[in-house]
Amino acid sequence: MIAVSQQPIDVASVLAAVEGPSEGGVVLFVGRVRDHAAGRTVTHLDYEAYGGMAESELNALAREARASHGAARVALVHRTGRLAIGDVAVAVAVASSHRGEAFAACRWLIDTLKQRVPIWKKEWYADGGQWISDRP
Amino acid sequence: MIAVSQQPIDVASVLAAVEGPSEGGVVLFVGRVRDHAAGRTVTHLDYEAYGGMAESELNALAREARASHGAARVALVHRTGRLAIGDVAVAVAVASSHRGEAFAACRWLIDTLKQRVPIWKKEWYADGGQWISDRP
Amino acid sequence: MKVLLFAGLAEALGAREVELDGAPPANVGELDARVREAWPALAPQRFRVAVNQRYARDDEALAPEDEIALIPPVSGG
Amino acid sequence: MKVLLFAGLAEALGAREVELDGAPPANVGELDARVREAWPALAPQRFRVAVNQRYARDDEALAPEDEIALIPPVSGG
Repeated sequence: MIAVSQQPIDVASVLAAVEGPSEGGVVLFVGRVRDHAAGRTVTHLDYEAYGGMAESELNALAREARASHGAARVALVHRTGRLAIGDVAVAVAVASSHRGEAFAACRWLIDTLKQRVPIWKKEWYADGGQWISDRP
Repeated sequence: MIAVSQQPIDVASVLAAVEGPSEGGVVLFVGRVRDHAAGRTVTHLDYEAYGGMAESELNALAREARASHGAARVALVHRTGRLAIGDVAVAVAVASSHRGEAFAACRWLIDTLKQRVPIWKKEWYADGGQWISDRP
Repeated sequence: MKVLLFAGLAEALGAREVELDGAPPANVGELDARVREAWPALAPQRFRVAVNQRYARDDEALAPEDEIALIPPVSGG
Repeated sequence: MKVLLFAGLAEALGAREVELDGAPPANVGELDARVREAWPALAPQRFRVAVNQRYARDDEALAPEDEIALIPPVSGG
């Protein structure tokens, strides 16, 4: 399961997507919308994606995690559109034979996703909004 | 949510137990029963716990994760009794303000649980079973 | 040549895509310079160029049918 | 004094608890020696002693009402 979607993320199905009889360890990262950022109170967020490219970058990340980071199965889902505080913005699941690899691959995936996948976040406060790309 | 229980583990409720408006990063580890171990085909498992002590050790781990490992909220659930291949044996969830802390605290919790919490696993094969404690 | 815009860049120009007039730029570096010149609001912005949905280097050649996008610093997750 | 057993230790003795006859041992180290002597099947086993559901050191004193358990190497997770 590799997707960029406006639909709410169903974390149980992200986990189910990496299930298998041979991989004992599954690590899941869930990123939720926080009520604060950089010292300001956040009311909600907008996420925008360059859809086709974002999905192709997510697929490239999954391939790299399997080829070089010991991941047996990977699921990556990012939500777009307007999100409320507490909503799940991103979910990353990795199944591996050994838990050390599952932790390392999951960490690598979320770190690299944040550096490379064309998705943008606009934070909204009581007095307006700001694209995080534009934050000095 | 800190528990040792014979009931199937509901991973969604383990995740929900660490939800909060201020912690953006949640890391979950799920340990499932594998179909092989140490080169042998496993048919199923039995888990036994020293119930009261296991729960008090899990509570001590959660306190230590919050005090020393940057965890804001922790959920720890271990199942006991007979488990089939693919069943969830253990789930560890950590919410933290920063994802690095969530990954590190979750990893520390599952590693330390495996060293310290009085729970035992008996693997069953086609030709009999063996407590892992007794494996040379 | 059509150029796709996202996030703060789209807001800066009030458009999700713009048309770069004149002959198509020969490569990515020339495209970068031409869009900054054509739209002064883009001049101070940070962005990378994607060609056919992949990050491209400045020396990568462009064809008229390529899908071009300006990618400001990403902030997913 | 009652002693709780788990996993392979319970299977080795065919019981989930045993009664150590005689005066209660003064401390954990003495208890360890006495149970290995009383049940030869335990003699070669690896285990720690828990007192009142906490891991105990050999020099920890015992009271007759303490809950004693033998803890073989754990294998949860």
